[in-house]
Amino acid sequence: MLAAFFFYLFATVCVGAAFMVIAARNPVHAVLFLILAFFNAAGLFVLLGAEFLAMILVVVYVGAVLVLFLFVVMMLDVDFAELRAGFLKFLPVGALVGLVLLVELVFILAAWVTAPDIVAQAPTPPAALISNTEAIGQILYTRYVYLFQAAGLILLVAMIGAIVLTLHHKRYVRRQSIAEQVGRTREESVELVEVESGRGLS
Amino acid sequence: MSYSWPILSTVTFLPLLGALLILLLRGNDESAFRNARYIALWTTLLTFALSLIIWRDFDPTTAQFQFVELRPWLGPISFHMGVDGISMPFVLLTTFLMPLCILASWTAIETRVKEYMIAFLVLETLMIGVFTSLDLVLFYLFFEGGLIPMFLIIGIWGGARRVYASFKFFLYTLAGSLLMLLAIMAIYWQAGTTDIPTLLTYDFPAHMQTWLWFAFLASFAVKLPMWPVHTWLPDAHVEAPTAGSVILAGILLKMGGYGFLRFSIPMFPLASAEFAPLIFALSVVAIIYTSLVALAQEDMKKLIAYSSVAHMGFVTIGVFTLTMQGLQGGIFQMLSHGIVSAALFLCVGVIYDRMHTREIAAFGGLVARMPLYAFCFMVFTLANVGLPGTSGFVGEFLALTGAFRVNTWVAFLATTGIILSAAYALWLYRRVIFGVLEKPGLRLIKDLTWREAVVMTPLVLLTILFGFYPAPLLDASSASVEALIRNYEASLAAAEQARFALLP
Amino acid sequence: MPADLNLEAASPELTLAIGAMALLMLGVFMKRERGELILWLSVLLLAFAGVLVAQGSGTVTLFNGSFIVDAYARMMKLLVLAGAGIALVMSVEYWRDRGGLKFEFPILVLFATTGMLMMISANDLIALYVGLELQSLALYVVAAFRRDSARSAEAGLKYFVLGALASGMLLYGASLIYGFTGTTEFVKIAAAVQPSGVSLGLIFGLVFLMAGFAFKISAVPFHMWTPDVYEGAPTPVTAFFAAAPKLAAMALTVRVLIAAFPAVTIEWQQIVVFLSIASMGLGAFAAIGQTNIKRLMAYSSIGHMGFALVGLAAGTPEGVQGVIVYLAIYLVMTLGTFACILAMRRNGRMVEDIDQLSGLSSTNPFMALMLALLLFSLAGIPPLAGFFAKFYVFLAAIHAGLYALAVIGVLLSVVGAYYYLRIVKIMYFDAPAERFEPMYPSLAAVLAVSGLFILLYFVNPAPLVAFAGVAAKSLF
Amino acid sequence: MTIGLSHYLTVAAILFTLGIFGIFLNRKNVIVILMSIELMLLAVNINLVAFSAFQGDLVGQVFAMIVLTVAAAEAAIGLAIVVVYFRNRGTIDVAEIDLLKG
Amino acid sequence: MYQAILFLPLIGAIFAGFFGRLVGGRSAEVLTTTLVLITALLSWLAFYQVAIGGQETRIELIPWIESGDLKSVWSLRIDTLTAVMLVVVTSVSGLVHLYSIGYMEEDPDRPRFFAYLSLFTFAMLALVTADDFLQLFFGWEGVGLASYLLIGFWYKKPAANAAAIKAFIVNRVGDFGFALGIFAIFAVFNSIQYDTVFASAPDQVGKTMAFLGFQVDVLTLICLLLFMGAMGKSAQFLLHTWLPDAMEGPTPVSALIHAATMVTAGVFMVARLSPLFELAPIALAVVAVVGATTAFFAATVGLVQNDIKRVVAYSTCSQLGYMFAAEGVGAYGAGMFHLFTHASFKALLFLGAGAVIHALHHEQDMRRMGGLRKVLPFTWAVMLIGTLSLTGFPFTAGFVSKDAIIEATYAAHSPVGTYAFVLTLIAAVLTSFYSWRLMFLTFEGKPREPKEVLEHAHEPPWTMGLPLTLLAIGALVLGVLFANLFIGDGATDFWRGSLVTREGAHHDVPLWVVLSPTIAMGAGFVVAWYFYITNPLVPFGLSKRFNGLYKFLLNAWYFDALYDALFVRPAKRLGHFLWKTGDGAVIDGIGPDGVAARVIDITNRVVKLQSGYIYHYAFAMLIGVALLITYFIFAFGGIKP
Repeated sequence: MLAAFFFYLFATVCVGAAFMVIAARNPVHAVLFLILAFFNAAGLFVLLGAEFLAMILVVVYVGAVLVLFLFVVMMLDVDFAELRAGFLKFLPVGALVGLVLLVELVFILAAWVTAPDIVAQAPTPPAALISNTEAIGQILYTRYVYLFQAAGLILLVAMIGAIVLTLHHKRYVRRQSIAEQVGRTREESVELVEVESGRGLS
Repeated sequence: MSYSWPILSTVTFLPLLGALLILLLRGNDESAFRNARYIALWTTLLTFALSLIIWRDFDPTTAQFQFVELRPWLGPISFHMGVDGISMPFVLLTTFLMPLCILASWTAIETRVKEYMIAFLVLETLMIGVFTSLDLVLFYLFFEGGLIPMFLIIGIWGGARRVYASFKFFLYTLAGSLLMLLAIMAIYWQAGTTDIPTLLTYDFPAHMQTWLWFAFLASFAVKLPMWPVHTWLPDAHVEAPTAGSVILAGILLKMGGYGFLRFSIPMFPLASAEFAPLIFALSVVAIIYTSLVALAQEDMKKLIAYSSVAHMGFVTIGVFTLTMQGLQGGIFQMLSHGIVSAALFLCVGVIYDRMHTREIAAFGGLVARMPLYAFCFMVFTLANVGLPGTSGFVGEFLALTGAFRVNTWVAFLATTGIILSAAYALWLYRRVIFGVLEKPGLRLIKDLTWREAVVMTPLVLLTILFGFYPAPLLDASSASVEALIRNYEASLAAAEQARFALLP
Repeated sequence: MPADLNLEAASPELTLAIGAMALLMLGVFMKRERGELILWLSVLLLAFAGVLVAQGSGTVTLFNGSFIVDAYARMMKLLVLAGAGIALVMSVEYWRDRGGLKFEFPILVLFATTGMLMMISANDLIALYVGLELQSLALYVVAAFRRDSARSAEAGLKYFVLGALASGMLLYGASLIYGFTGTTEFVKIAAAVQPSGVSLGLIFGLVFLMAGFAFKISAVPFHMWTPDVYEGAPTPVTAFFAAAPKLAAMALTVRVLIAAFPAVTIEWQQIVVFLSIASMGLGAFAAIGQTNIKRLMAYSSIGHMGFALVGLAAGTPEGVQGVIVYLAIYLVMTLGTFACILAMRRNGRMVEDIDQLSGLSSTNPFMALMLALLLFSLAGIPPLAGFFAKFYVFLAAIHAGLYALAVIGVLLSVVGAYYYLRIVKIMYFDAPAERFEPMYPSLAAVLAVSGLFILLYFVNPAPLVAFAGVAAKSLF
Repeated sequence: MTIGLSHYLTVAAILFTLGIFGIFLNRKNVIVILMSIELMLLAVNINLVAFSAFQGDLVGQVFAMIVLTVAAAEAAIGLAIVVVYFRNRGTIDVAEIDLLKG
Repeated sequence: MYQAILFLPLIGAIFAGFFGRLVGGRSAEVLTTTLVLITALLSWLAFYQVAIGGQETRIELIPWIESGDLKSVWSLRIDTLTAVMLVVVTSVSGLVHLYSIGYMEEDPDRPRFFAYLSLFTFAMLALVTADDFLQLFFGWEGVGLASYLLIGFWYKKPAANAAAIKAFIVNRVGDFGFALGIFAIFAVFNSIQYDTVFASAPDQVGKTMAFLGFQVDVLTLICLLLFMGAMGKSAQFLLHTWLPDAMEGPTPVSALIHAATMVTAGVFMVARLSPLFELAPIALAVVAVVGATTAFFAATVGLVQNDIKRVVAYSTCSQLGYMFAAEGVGAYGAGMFHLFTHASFKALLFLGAGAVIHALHHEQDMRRMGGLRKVLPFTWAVMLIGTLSLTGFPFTAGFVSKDAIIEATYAAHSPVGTYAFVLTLIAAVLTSFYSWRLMFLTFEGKPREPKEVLEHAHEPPWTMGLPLTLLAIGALVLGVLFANLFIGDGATDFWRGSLVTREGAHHDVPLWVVLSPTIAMGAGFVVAWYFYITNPLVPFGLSKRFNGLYKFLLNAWYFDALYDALFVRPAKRLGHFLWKTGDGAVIDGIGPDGVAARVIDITNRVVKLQSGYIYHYAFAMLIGVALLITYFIFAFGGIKP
């Protein structure tokens, strides 16, 4: 009963927050609603017994990714007044299609049956014996080492990509180069000019 | 007969060698052009000479494929070549017309001569290949490949509306042929092979024959062309350069008729029998309709193009009579038309080169200054009309003889074509050649140059020779045609028997 | 270490990944002129990976069955590696003309290629996803690589947004499949799905999954990004896009459908037929209206993927064989064509308008001839290689009884032929425009090789077909 | 009243649909689109975890972890591209991203 | 020898045609004329050998068309019928060649003219020596070609060109039937060789075959179809319109082709095929009716023509009608005999008319002639002989043969025979009238031609005079000389199976019938005398009073106008319609051009879809997924799994 209560609580807030993400006029608010939605989703994860995932969702995702969003939103100073101008014009058709999709999905998924005779790839050990985090830890670096490494590669690519796209060495920003400063010679620095009288320096 | 060396491949691919040589020519000046012309001429002449060897050693008494070459190529699809009495004359026709085309383009083409010659040589290979391949896929390769050089020939060296014409030609033909390609695939899965000699004896189920037959029809009808898919032809002819028209009328159109003979009839005899009336109907419409249209033309090439459609109507009628006379008539008509219409286009080309117009109204009274030309033109006009003593007569007559046995209505209506053809052909001749030479530009027009005369002479001779002595061509095809009819009747009889066997 | 961790089979991927990281270090620590060196080293690396791929044999699975190397994978990997390598080679002068190459470009291409190889070898939905994302993320970046260009940035943005949407759909589908079969491994999915009792939830999963794939191979209606990205991205990047990722995505699609869902062939066939017809149709019709050659090639590639899907729709070994042959020949044609597009330079600037090719046959006969051959081949006119490509997919479709699809397909190919012909027309029939700058040797070489390949392919078409046949068989 | 799998799936479906909505109903701000994508991925994760829990199989959770990782990477790249775009055009108005069309 | 007869003219034609310009007109004309004259001599020799001596023969040259059962060999069939025709053709041709040397003196294109003439001779000889239907058809079309070339010889004259084409095309209409006839023969008999067909023809009596959906009698059908060819070539009623126009050609041509030889090919064909026609009584009746009708019709038109050559042309038409009428009642001998005599006197008339025209510098309108008897006495004399023969003055050639025909029609004692008898008799009156009208208008009365023309008028040179003289002699004596062989007691021995001959066809006619042609001739003469000598204003008044009838006759019963309205103009209009509307609007409009336009429409719409907006793109993806999912829900039959 308690589980049901929490489920409905988390689910309702989550969905509501998600709705606000796309409906909010101010992108900063949207990010904040997104954070709210993620928190509640983490709650749902806990209800499902996936504590480790819930934790990284909050720690890593909310803590890092969504804050990044916040940074960017604030950095790109967009004009809030104009937001949502075209929202309603497009709504009816879009809503119709979206709703049809939603209804279909819900009706079908409600009738979930898993395939018979299926042997679980990585059966969950009993919770009493071993915690969720430990269980994941046991398979993540053995059975799924390939995926783990690949995920690492993906992060590397993301890093390279973000840097290559956004890192600017602007020419007019002068940076200090100590080696260069130290290595200066007299010949480079001083130029002696003989100026004819009355001609000036040009 | 098998040969110690692959003569068919040699004949087929020799022109490519010439094309390669021209490709290697450096420079873009007059001397390079001259070299290109000579290389093309000698290549085509050599090809022709080689093809004469084929003719010499051809054994007309057997219906078997001769000079057969068989090499592995594409898994179950092999590189299989050979000729029989039906295809051999077409090979010769092709090799024969090519040097004439090169000669006819000698001075008419002044720009991009190298490309022009390459296009023609490539085209020659592809055309010969169509007639020599004994594998459906190989056949298709050649059949369809010809579109590319022809497209370029029309498009680059053509007339004012060349772009429209070339696109129409290309896309129209392509659409038809692709359906045939699907049919070829279906054949492959049904029969497990695309080897033509094997397929000739294969019995396709009746319902399948219908579909395959129609798919092949789509291709051949466009190529031939039959009414109502003929409209690309006048446009293509009008815009193509002279030699292009010659090849188009002389050989490319024949591929459709050849296709009927080689594929539609022997492979799908039941469907052929069932739908022969359809062909007859279309052909009769074609003959009358396009002849009437020809009457109304103001452009010489267009008139001849429409007359080609009408003449091809005789071919389809003859072929689908499935009688000895009809079939041989159809074949002969194709060969004769290959010579005659080619020659007519050359004739138009002669005066086009001088006056740069094809308007009938722009001419008149040419005989006064161009008697030799008038004579040649007359011979071809008469052959076009189907006068006995010219090659045009033999085919028409035989085809209609066959038709009369099968369906008197068809013969009756198709024979009206001989009246109409006389009307438009003589009308054309009269307006161009006869009358008073009064158009200012024509006053100084010159008669045939020696090169033009060289081009015309063999055509005139053959037109008349085959009119009086068609035996060489008729004999060559008779064994194969007989075999064709024999197999056709056997499969009809077998189907009939099967039908009765099903009855209680 | 688990018993099956025999890394030899994964050596190409490992080589590429480690090599890319090494080159990254090299790039970071080198002083000047590092871009081109890194690029050539990357090409070498790709070639080396290719050698490694070619040396494999038999069917090997790794990492608890989530990674598979079979003849099919090897064939597709070779094609992808070749495509990536040649695209890199063709890009050298482009970057040089634009003030030097950032060394990250080849690195990202290497990572993307690694992703593609992983996709091709994926035998598990998760492995599939990571491969796909590795590839996609790298591609998003290279699409936006010219960050001073609004068009390039817009291309990257569109590609990214829609790509993310697509991978969202794909993931949703994957989650449903996991839910309804209880597993993510292809083999087990195949075992779990009973032809008798297919649940609609699984089909939904399949639809979402296919939507993701369709996006990657730019099949209609998931294609909309393609023209914009092709046009906006830097031209060598576009060439790379047209060549390698398309192949990898198609390879992936084929493997998933064939290996994981043999029981629901009827259903996915319907999806594929739909995608195929829509793609062939849209590719043919939309391309006619284009004036930008890169955009035209985008629509062309949409159309070609439609044709390749015809083979897949057959769902038979010969169908897959057809797809492989198609992709191989398509790769050559598309690289050759992009070599020409990259050579369209005047006064140091790229021109992309088709009309600029006007009269090319007079000003640059070699390029015109080769491009004409490529275009005719793209249109599928025999005896050029493109014909054989179409031949095999339609052959399979006919065998599978998909007559309507085949007929529609060939008719649409006639429509499609129109716009290829239009380019030929512009090059050959129209009056010459100003001369392009001389072709760079690398481009000329690529063009010559691809042109000759498609021209002479018919002389000995058997080996490719045979290899494709072996590759296709290994899937079934 | 027990909470079954279908409840979770419904929540996920709603989130997923909202995510899609967010992408094509949004006319102004690209970043909102990125957030919508995050919503979609969240929906997927709920799906995966729910399936995983109800099937007693950890694969779903591993999958969800990978998805989270990738989503983070995706967000980084996405935001980087948005920044690049903004630098070029001075706007991230969705309705103005139409240099390329036809 | 026979090969020589056939090929000498051809050699002459080729020589004159190709080398005439090199060697000059004189050599060309001398050579061709000599060669043809040699063939004429040889022909008479052949006539003697074959017709009199009975040495029939058949010579095979080379194979022509062989296809399955259809076998045709170039060969010469020499029997009496052939021999008769050989003599007619080569003699007239030889004389015309000779005549032309004088007549065409001033023409620069003489070599071409002589080439054509010789070519014609060759074709005509091929026609008469044919041994099968196909070869007959060859000659048939060959003479048509030569006729076309010769009518259009003066290619600068539009009228000549038009006439040439008309001649060819109207002949083609006839050949259309001819060709169908050959097809039918082959279909029925499986052979086109005369002997084979004739031998198996009796088996086909009473059998029917399907033709155009009807069951028709085989032999009737075949004969009628073939006769259609004969009608075209011999300018019979309905297909006669080309012959008067053909007078645009040089006059010697008219004499040779359009009087003596080519136009009689139809008569020859019916005679040659008499074994077939005899077995097809209906067809024979048609032949008779058409012949008699033509005889009458052409004679009526001839009454009012003003062009001297046209009068003779209509006369020819009419006389050919006589021949067919005779054959139609089974009197093939009489028909052939009339052909034989007609060749001489009609050639004479034409050449005589040509002499007049030549003398008057190519004036052909009789209204601008008159009083020429004194100026051209020789010409007058030969024309008089021709006229006498034509109108059937007793014991002239024409008298003998025409009499035989009229008697034969009477003797047929059938409705058709009676019809033919009545019409031919009336036609005899008309013939006499117009012939004398021609004579009177031309040679009598006051000169109506300009003075300077009259002053330059001169008698023809010897090259023209000699043929005229010879033909005049022929016109006088041929009838009496050969009557016995052709239609008399010697006929059976003479024809020897080359013709079907009926015994005693003309033995039992009453005297009034025998006399009737002569009376008719007299009547015509009297009226003509009254109209044109005694009271020249009468015809003018008549033409005013019966203006409608006059116009009707003058315009040859309006056949040209009718055909023009029925066939020529509709064909052109239809052609134009089919071209512009059929090909242009409908076929291209729906086909290639229409498809292309639709493709462009679709393209424009599709391109518009690619709006550039991300949300549109996303929406498209969404719709794609939604569509597929909805589809599968329905495919699975509802929302339950």
